[in-house]
Amino acid sequence: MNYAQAGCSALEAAMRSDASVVVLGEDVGRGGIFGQYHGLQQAFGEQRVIDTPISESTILGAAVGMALAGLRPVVEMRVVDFALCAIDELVNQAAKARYMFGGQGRVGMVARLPNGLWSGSAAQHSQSLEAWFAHIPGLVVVAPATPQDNHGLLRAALACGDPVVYLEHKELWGLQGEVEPAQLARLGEAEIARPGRDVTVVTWSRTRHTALQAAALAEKQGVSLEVIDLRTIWPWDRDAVLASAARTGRVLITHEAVQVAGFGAEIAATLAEETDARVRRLGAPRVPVGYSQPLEDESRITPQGIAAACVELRHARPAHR
Amino acid sequence: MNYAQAGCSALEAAMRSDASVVVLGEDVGRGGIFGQYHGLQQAFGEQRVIDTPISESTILGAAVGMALAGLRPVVEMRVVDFALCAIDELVNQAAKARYMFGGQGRVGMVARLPNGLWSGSAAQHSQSLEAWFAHIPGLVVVAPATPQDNHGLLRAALACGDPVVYLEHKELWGLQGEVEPAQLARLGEAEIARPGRDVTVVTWSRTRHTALQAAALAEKQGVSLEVIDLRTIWPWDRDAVLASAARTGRVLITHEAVQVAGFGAEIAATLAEETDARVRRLGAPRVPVGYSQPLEDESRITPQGIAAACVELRHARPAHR
Amino acid sequence: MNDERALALYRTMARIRAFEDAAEQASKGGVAAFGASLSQAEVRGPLHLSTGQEAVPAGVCAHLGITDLLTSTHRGHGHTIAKGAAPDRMMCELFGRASGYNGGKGGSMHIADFSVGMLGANGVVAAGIPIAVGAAHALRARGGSNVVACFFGDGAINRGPFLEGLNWAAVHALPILFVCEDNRWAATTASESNTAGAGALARAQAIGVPGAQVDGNDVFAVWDAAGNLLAEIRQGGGPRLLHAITYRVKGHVSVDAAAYRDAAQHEREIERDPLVLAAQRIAKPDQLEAIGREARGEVAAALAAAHAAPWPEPRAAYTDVQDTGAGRWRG
Amino acid sequence: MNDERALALYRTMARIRAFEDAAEQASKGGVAAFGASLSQAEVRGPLHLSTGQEAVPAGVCAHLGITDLLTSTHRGHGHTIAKGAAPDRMMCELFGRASGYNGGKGGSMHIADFSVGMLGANGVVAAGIPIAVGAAHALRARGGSNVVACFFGDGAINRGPFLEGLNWAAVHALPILFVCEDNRWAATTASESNTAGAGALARAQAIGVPGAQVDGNDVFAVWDAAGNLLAEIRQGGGPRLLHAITYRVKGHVSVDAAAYRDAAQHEREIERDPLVLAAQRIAKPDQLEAIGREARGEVAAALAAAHAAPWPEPRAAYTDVQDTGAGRWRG
Ligand SMILES: Cc1ncc(C[n+]2csc(CCOP(=O)(O)OP(=O)(O)O)c2C)c(N)n1
Ligand SMILES: Cc1ncc(C[n+]2csc(CCOP(=O)(O)OP(=O)(O)O)c2C)c(N)n1
Ligand SMILES: [Mg+2]
Ligand SMILES: [Mg+2]
Repeated sequence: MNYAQAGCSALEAAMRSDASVVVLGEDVGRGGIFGQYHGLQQAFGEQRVIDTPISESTILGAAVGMALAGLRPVVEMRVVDFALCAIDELVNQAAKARYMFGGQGRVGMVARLPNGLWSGSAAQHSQSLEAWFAHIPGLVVVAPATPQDNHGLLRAALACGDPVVYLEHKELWGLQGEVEPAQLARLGEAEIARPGRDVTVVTWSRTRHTALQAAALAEKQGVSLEVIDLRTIWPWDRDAVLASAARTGRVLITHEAVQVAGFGAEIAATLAEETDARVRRLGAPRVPVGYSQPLEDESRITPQGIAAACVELRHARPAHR
Repeated sequence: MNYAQAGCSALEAAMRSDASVVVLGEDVGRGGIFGQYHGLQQAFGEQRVIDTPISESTILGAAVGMALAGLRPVVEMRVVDFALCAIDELVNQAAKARYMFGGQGRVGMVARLPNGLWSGSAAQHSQSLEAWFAHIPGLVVVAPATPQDNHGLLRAALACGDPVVYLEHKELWGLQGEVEPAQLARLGEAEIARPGRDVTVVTWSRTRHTALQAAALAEKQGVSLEVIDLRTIWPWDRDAVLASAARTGRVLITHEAVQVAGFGAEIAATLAEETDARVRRLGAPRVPVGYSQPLEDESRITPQGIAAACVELRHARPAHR
Repeated sequence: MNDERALALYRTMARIRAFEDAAEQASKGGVAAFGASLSQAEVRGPLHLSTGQEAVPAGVCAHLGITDLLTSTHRGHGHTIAKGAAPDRMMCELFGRASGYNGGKGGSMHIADFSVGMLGANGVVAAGIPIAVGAAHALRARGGSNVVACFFGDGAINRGPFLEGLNWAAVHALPILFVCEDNRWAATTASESNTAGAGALARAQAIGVPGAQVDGNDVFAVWDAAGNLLAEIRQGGGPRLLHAITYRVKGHVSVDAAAYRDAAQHEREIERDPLVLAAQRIAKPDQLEAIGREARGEVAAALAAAHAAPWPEPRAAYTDVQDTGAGRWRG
Repeated sequence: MNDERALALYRTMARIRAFEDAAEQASKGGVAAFGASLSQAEVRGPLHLSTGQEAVPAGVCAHLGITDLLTSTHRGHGHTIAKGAAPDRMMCELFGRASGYNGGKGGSMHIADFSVGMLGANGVVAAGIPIAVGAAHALRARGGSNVVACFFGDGAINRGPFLEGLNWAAVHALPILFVCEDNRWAATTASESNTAGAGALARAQAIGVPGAQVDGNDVFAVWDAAGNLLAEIRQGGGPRLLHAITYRVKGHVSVDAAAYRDAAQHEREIERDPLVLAAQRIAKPDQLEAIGREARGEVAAALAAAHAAPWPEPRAAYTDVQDTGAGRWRG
């Protein structure tokens, strides 16, 4: 099953077991342009899989109203970049409604905002904005990297009752993998994708796979990487990261988002406050993503880049206690 | 001269010397609801001080078009929170246009997005979002704390030719201070608001004043604080902060924004990567700002809070080299 | 219209008026804007009064039951009272007390009473429109003939969500009454100077939402028009828009003296006070006087309750944020 | 219409058609969506073809000079060619080469040629509308009778900026021609299923923007209608809207087979090819054949140029970001 299908099957299961779950977004009636809603309108009808006009503000705002009035909406935004047309609704309304109204209502919803680089799509379709959402009280932020996680985390996101910013990756739709539907996922729980001894690599989403490739490269240079896939950006799994940092004493945080003020900064800052570990970050340069391959490549995180940073970090002056 | 008048006089001077400078926003014709445009429409007419409908997307989007076609717009958004209705225009258009079009056009503009807590105004009018803008390639981010800086930095922002997110503070409009119009300000240059020996406090905007009060409190407990006002969030003055950190070995970063994924994380991460200084952060808790005073107070940074954090940091285990 | 109905409409207006007058007093010095400076005030922050606009919520909400829903604006006290909320719990909220509807978390700009279907005031102009659209989907999914009443100002019709929300509601034939409270001002700006075309109703019609225009200071006319439109909506006719022309008697917020308005025109406008107009038609001075007294008494009690009410505990700042990751306030 | 004019309009359409056909070929395998998977392609990423819609930019832009401005959409090749850009530099841009108009930074979705007043294609639906409004302010500040032509699709009229931008343009009587290219589809969704009311022109009129509706596949009709509207605008009449009904011949992007459309209806629609319709009226087969040959030759040369053109240096990724703080790429 691929990553898109894994999400689709999670949604289908949720819709079968909970009549309040509805889907809304552009082109969802034809299965979504990546097939991530394949067959759902046929199965559940036009009232539960709602084709919408190109009206991002109203797609997200309507989801808030649906939730306040008892439905559990799943919102499709196509790419996180278009969700910028609905930021008031996400940040000022969805995230704050429960609080502002003193708990009289709440906004259980999942907003799917595919994140990350999208090959050949240039600056307006290639952003990674998880740090923005982590900064906003009220929001949960999830970024699945595998088909299994896209299934399990989507179900968990739907069940949690909070507004969840659900960041699938724009280039993982076709990724194949085993999916065990019964395997539950818990929000806020990282996975050690690969245990290792020398350097901890903290990452999420597509960069999980890049980091695993990097681990193989580093191994050849005698450096053993432990790769932690956060899976949930907020709340992030501090315990898992701090425990690994305590073992290795060295942590590289890497993500596809721009490095400056990226979520890696939060993790590095926390490590600096709480540990003596050596920390480094590897994110994208603070430039818009260019269209042409050589330009776009400057914004990509590569296995070579991660491996080199880890090897350097391995040999950096050790931390003192 | 107060902070609002200082901004107004900077704008007036710029409009006199450069006919391409225009202002657009709601209520600017009556001087703006904080008086920060007082008298400008009378002086320069309705074509240069443009009253707009409540159409945030178009206010910011029109500014992009104006800039691409040769004007230098100053955009009024009233509070940063309403700018969330214009985020596509700011982030996908203003910040990226020059790059996407390969330098054929550029977006010299200043978007004034008053930032920070606003007494008794609750969750939708009290946000501090500088970290968001620092994360976006193409944007310059400025946060003046004094009348002098609101004058000097606004002129520098208008002169720089980049899209500038200009974050006045919602509660500083009435702040009085000397303004020397001839004194130039440089973007990216911090100010040591108070020299000190033991702990460096890095901050900006209103919290500059809070930190100065904290310094007096800490002094009584025998701890000497050096207060650095960044003034420009992007590009921030790394050299000034690293130099001070080298002197004191201890740095507290404090800001009114939510601590999690706030810009303080970027500074703390940089210090962790580059120095052995002990670092701590003090930002707002990750909760929406409540209306009632006791709730709102939980989101405020106080002199006592800063002083206590600095005293604790002073006595924290020293860093080793 | 029968007497009982007329008196009930008058009573709703009188209760709103009394509330607004009291809130206005309590808010002096509450915000630093429009040249006013901050001092001690019982009601802090921007307070938007609906004084003089009472006929619109009174006439519309008289047709709504508790299972109908309502979304509001920054100027929401009238909607909240007309929908059935209790003035004492509202006043407690304005005073920031724990016993307020929102536990002190929202204040005037976010006043809400979900128990009567009032889904909240909103600090962002036009933001209630998409929320109303979604609520209408939920009502339809539930079945029955409930509706959403979605209030917004004349300034809001220049924001994108007005177009998006009306189009969407029409496409899905949702049960919504859009109510444009056209008080002809948006903060310090005369709306006519920034609004092209014939306004809310003309725009709505072009987007496939029929409706009616009405004198929004005539509570009987509002009641009639809203009744007709709501009947069509409840019969499955899809959305309708009521364009009610009224007048903002006070400044934009309570501390705004509104010196930017023409004094003579202002004097003419305020002569058309909706309570006075209704009183002339009802012509039962004693009963109206009694209603006014009662309303003022109710608000006096609300003020007393608010004064006496406890403040929220600081730790309440940390409740109702989110369940997932609750407790992780600083990292 | 004189022969020369008719042939010029035909030539513009033929040049656009030839460009789109070549770009389509070069983009196969360029994006993974609509069930297509990624492979090697010369043109990477989503490519939106205007095949079959050529009459709209041809007819409109024939009235524009180099000092008039234009804003475009994601489907912008036709606008760019009609405004006077050179196909070879466009093709270089689509190929991601350094000699492309944007130096390879933009690609198809951001194609721009400021030297002819083409202010850029845009990846966000309706985002060009506010930009056009601002550009029109700048033209007015400069004086003279220049205009902005603002193109957008039928799907864009359901986004907020459509309302906001038209209202603003009308309030300020700005020199803009809004052009709705109504190809009746928005990605996989038939626009009529998601658009209430009578569409772009009816909405515009209600917002105070007059205009005209036209058969967008009849280049002569487009030319006529646009000419009349532009004359009114240049005389200071304020904004106008041209609602051009056309048809999207290809899928939403080049890799989209558009299987969601009714085959029989599709066959009927594509019979109304704007080049064929124009050719029938011009009735000079030899000259038209020559024009077609020339156009294809021009594009063949553009392809050859693009193939031969150099790639941008990696360091070009760091230019034209911003001046303030340039060099601070990672902290
Ligand atoms: C998106 C947004 N822009 C601006 C504001 C500031 N603001 C608050 S109320 C208001 C005027 C609203 O006018 P209208 O919709 O007519 O409502 P009224 O105040 O007249 O009731 C403005 C500009 C806001 N709250 N939200
Ligand atoms: C704000 C936004 N939402 C969604 C999209 C995805 N998208 C790209 S083109 C398109 C359809 C646009 O339809 P229309 O405006 O009619 O233009 P056409 O493609 O038919 O030329 C959509 C939904 C987008 N680019 N921007
Ligand atoms: Mg109004
Ligand atoms: Mg279309």
